[in-house]
Amino acid sequence: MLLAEQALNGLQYGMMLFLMAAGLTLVFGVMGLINLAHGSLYMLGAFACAWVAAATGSFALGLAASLAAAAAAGVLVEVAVIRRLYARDHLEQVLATFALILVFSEGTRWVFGSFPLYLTLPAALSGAVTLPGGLQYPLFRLAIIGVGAAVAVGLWLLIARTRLGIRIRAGEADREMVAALGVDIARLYTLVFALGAALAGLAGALVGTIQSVQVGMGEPVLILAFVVIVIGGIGSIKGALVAALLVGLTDALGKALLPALFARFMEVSAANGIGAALGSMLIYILMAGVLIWRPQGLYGARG
Amino acid sequence: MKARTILLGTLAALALGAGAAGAEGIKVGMITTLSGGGAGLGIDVRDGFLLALKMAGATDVEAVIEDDQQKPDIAVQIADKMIQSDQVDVLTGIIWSNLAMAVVPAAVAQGKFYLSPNAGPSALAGSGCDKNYFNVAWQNDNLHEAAGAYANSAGYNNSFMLAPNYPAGTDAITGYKRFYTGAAAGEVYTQLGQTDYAAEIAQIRASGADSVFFFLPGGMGIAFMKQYAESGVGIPLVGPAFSFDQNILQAVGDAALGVRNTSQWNKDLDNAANAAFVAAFQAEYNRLPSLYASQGYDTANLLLSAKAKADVADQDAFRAALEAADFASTRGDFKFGPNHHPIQDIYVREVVKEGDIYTNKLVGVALEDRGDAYVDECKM
Amino acid sequence: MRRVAILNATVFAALVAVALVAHLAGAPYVVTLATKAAIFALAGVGLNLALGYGGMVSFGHAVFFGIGGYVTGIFASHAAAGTPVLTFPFTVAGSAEMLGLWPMAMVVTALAALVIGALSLRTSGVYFIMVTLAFAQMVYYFAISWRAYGGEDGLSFYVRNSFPGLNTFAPLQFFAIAAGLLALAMGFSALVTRSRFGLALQAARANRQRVMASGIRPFALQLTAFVLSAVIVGLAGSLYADLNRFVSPAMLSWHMSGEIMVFVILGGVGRLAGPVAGAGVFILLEQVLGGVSEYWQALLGLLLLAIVLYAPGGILGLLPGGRRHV
Amino acid sequence: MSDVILNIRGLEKSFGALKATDGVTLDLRRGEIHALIGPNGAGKSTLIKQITGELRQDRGTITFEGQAIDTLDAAARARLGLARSFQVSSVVPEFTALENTMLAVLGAGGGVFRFLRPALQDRALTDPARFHLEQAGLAGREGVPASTLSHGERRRLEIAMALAMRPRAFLLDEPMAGMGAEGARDLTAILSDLRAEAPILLVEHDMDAVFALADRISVLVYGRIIATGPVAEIRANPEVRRSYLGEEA
Repeated sequence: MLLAEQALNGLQYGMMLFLMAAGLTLVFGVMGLINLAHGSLYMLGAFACAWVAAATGSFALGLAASLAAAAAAGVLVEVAVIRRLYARDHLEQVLATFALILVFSEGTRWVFGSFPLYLTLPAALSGAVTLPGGLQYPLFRLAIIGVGAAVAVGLWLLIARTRLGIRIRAGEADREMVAALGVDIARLYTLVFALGAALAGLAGALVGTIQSVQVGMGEPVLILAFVVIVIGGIGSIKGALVAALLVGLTDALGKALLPALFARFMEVSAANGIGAALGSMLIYILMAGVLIWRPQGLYGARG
Repeated sequence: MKARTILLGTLAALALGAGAAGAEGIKVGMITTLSGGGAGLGIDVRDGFLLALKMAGATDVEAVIEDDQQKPDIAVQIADKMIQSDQVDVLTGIIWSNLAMAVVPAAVAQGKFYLSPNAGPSALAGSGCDKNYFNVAWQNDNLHEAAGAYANSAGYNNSFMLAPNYPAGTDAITGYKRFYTGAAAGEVYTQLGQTDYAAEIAQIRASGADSVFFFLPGGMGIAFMKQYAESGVGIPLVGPAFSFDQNILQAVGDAALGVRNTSQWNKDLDNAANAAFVAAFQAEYNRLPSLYASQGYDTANLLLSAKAKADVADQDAFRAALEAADFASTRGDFKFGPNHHPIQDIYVREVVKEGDIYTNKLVGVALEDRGDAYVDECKM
Repeated sequence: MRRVAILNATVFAALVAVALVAHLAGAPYVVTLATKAAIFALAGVGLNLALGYGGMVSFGHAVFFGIGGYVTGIFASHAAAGTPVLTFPFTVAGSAEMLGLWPMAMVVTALAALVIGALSLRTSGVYFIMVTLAFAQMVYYFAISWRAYGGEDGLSFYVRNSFPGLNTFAPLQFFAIAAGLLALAMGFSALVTRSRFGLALQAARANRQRVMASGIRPFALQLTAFVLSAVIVGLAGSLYADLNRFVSPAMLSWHMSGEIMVFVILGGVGRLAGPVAGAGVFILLEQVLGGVSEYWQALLGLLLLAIVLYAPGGILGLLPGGRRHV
Repeated sequence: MSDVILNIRGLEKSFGALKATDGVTLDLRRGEIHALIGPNGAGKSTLIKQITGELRQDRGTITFEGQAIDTLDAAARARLGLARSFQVSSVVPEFTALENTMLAVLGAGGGVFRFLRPALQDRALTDPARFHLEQAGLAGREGVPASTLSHGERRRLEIAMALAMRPRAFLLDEPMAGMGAEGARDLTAILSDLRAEAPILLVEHDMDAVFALADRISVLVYGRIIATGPVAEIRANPEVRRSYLGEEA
């Protein structure tokens, strides 16, 4: 029972990471851009949701605001800054987007203050439900799994079935060719960036609802999202999904099982400490392992 | 790092500095966290401290305030600057234990006084204590100890314990167990900065515990309580005040309602000093004061009480004046133990909603005249 | 070439001049700031070897900075407590002598770099950036949970380690040590980049396939450069520990990696004096902007952004004689 | 001692369903220029990459001077004396012509791991490099950054670098690509002289150059060698004419 609940937790955590990683990997795949400021868009989504939900009393409006605000910020940043970085090397992209993190974090603190904001669940989604088998599980976490799955299907449809998707795939394969085909490449890039930003904003709003809405909330998630896309193979949405679930499950199950494992041959509190330490290192060990085995990630095509 | 020298009543200060025998001014260096995620705590300590100076009309106390960005290396460098360039007499302000451990020993070794408004690591209470180090808040274990005592009195005998995997986290669980006499249903260390507690909540659900003790400061606590409330587990929570601080409660909301927590202070503590403080703080800053604000306020008043009795240049006299703790604390009775840490009552509070505001009300006393566990290790 | 040498010397001399003037003017804290700049510059010179000359964008160099710092902190704290650092398999005593601590810090850093580099260099491009970050995060979380040496709280050792003939507590004398090591590292870096090894390394950055076709394995070149780079950063970490008499996991955090990278890029990638100019300007900005606004980091961000967008050669790229030399 | 220096037997390489190299058997003899021709997409580059070690074949063996080199990487094969030039000029653009050639000298001579002595003052590197630049017709251009050399000069620099490898055999991948008629004529003369240094496996599209230089020609179509033989025989081969020369003519 405990194991089943931990597996569900891993699944939910993985879906949340997928929402973050999908945008990141899409932007990298199409534009070749490594965007450290993705976590800032996530934070922005959470703040927008909290602010609008508090002002209007409607969680749904808050969610809509998170999508809109993150997408708008995405467009703004893409046009003002990111656009100039596509032709630059990764080093400059890392530095410029690192600078953007500073601007976003302190800017948000300036607007919203230093204290965490309040954001909570709408009544319809709160509380726990009893699953078949008698397991009690929070409804909202199930909803996140649902949203993650829906986004995964939606992205697949978008990329496999729509004209925009064809252009995205073409952009991944050969940038010059897309331009030669008469696609307005600048608009395509802005669109893809805004899409990625909106997904990050959505993730931020959903996660902010059950965690806390505060400055700097995006950074730990950002690093995990990078771990996910690197394990999955940069540019691959499918890889991001598989890797996100892998990371989510590894993390949840590792933290649950390792202390118990160590407790078999050492004293309990020491085992808890070491287990927890190893548990927090586990996904990085997983990542290093995957890269040593497959330097291009699970589904990666290029470095 | 921002250098903002705050001169209160500049002209008066000049006049006093020129004349009045024995009333030399004092220069205080405040190193605290004013930017980044932990800024809320530092801002409260600063505001409480400055409020006390203002209310006392202390025109000859010059405060140099700098932001440590919650980084120990920055804190050390600011301390060096304040000692070398600003030549302060007294240092204060640090919020975090790790920053205090980096700054305090070197500062007191250089003959400066340090008054801690928040952090109270065990090393500085025990073997690393110093005659020039005074803690005005608590020894780190205190509130956890009180939580353990409360758990006994509430009849809990199978507690699940949860804290981040870092020294203050292990200290928290040690402190809880020092007084708690029941069994351990589980003892879990989480990653520092972790914000998803689904896995831990699953373990709590499966553990068969009758109570959950947790120490998760800042955003970690907000996340935990919201998720715990959603999970439908419903085992009673108990913890130290840090996760139920005035600033944080508004972000937690209903999820915290009814939770019992331990604190050496609350805004409804019935004494004159506290009533004056709460009213003045609300008037000045337009928000309810927090635990940290009260600690900053008490720190300033302790300093003022010592200054009234002795010149800071006469270290022995000034130290004796600090030891006397002859000031009206917002906590009511307050005195220092032999290791310069407080001996004070620690209360049990409950989270309530007053109108639209979430806050705490006192429900009882957990420990009376509590000192700390390390006092015997201190050789001064 | 000549103009480049003059520029390098000028930048270094400016740093020394700041410290001297501050000392004479009775502003010891400014000397301390100059020391901090020199130490960060040293770390930057180290990273530059991997990043600028070797083309390895490591986002995990804080791990070496931190290891250098921790080795120093651990040995110094054991020396203060009079206990051995190791009793098995052989006894290692603590030390409070910089001349003993530096080699120790450098050897441990080199071993760490050998392992991390050998594994990370199996990848390239973005994967390399991320895998180096992952290794740094691993060590960071390890340090946080390592209670024997303070974990998250860090480790204080109260007394600066000693150097024969100098009083390391005097700001100017400690600055002299840091500046001296910085000059040595810059000299070493200048020689290495012009040597046979440097020729092959820079070729490997620009055209890996060509280097292979010339019968040289880029892996060995890059791993060697990675280790050399790490050793210099480790030495900087050791000095930084001494500057603060304190080490903590913050030295290992990804923010630290980012900052070291900022010093290099701000000053100018692949330029000898780039990290010196970068670290100096960074600390100056921190002081100046910090006085302007509580939200100074936002201003710093905007400034960095401007540098990347409009002055990709960094500060030195804006100066005459600053053209990147190969 | 065998007359054959490079011996390729039954080489196969597939990319998914595409057989890029389909049972290629080929040899290079001492003193000869062996030209490899074939239409675009015939798999010439894939074959060259398997010989140099940049790609690993699925099946088949490669022997160089009697030694199986299948398990060696590109750097090891280069050190054995298998020197290559690239189809698209692949020099280090920010290096000067001299520095580029020094790199090749360094690779052939070893001693890479020397850290302190300036390479530009190291006569053991600079003297041979200058000599080979002159050999390739680049005397006087030593100090020019490769990025500012003309296209033809860069092709020559490729040759100089191959020479500096102290080669036992050359693999030249379209050395004439993109050169004007005059440049091609000059280079033809240089390549003709190279034959004295070491045998050449020459991949080339310029048929005038191939017919002028080659001792033998192999024709590669869809990953298979459809004919190998002296120039006259290949010219006369009807299958070659149909499948290849016909298009080209």
